[in-house]
Amino acid sequence: MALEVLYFAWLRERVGHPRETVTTDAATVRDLVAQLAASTPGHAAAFDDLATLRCAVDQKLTDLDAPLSGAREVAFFPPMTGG
Amino acid sequence: MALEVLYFAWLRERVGHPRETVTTDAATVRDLVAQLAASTPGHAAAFDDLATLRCAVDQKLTDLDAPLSGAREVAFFPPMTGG
Amino acid sequence: MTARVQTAPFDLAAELRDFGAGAGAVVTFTGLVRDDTGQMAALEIEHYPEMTERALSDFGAAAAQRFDLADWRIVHRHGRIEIGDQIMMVATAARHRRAAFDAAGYLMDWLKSRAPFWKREIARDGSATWVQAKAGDEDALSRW
Amino acid sequence: MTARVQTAPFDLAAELRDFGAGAGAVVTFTGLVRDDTGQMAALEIEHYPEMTERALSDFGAAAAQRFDLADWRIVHRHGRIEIGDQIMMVATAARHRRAAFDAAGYLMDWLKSRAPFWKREIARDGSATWVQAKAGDEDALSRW
Repeated sequence: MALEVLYFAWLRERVGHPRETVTTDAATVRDLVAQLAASTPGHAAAFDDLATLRCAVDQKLTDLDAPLSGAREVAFFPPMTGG
Repeated sequence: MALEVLYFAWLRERVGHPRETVTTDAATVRDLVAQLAASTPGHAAAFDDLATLRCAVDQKLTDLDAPLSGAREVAFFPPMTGG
Repeated sequence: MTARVQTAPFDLAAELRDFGAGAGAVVTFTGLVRDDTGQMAALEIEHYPEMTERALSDFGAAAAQRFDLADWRIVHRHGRIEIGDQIMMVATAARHRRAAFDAAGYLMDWLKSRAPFWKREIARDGSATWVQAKAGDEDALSRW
Repeated sequence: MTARVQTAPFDLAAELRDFGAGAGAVVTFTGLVRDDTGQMAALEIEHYPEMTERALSDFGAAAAQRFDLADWRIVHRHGRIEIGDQIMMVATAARHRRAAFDAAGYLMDWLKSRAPFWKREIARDGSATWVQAKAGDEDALSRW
């Protein structure tokens, strides 16, 4: 399937661009992370600490074990600092 | 000694006036209340429930056991309802 | 760092102009006249003029010290106040949100049962009823 | 009952006009850019445009139900914000003060660590540092 993958804050800086279309068979967010981390050194740096990685699937906050079936957009970012 | 005695809210209404000068030998607020309650039926009605009576001596909140030596002004009122 | 008692309405925006410079968090509380029964015409507030402003100032200063406030303000009206109008306001400014929230809550809990104000509800038929203190207000104060 | 995300400054007084009609208690929180180091030029806030406003709206609605709010409003800025300027505001209106305070605190704790904003401090020399999330912000959320 084709997924829109978005990056924010220092993940975006490490990856080098804010979004990309990714073709993947990943079943979960965690599988997608593994695929992305293996793709470029920038991606590897962006995903080097899964403990601080946050994600949203189709604009809902979720976790690495979330399934991707039917998903269209996955976003990755560091812990949020709003307010 | 001569004390200025002030009344607020429904204590003022029951007593019938907002302030009066009282000559007293009362040692504590409680003694003063006993003297005042005996003075008129209005005062008696104002002081009929000591549990809800609040008082200030020289504009500081205190309780019925506060001493009156050196005091110039004593105020009586129901529980406050600010805010 | 001011406390005022007045009959005139106040303007929250004007009160907050230049309030809490350098702080990261500002919390305000505004109390409004609410008509729960549909029978009320207005609220009337009596206070103890010789005592009120100083008591408010002293307590604001105590809260400033306890919560390390950058700024605080208390404005409380007395006299007749119409339905929907503002009764009083508290504003607190601190570096972080928790202190600003806690200080505002503390000041409000104190004002409810320790500041020398007495409220009376004036009904449309002209009758007046003193507002009873709530037991919960004493409980609220014991949190601190 | 609105949530807005914008680059423009907001005016707290304008936001509160006609806010919370019929309520007895209005609480506001305003967050300001603080320069702790004396080296900061501004704050820059990035967000997730497709997600932010809806996430804020959903959470405001959840808070309204939980605390029985008469009204609520969230305004959060993004982009570059100068020292001392307002970053965001939350306002809550309820019958009683405890609900208004709790709802504002709840919304703030949520915004700090669940709303898709990321802050970056821009120093006077042009260097930029992403603000780290605080462990305390997660703890604050677990109160609710």
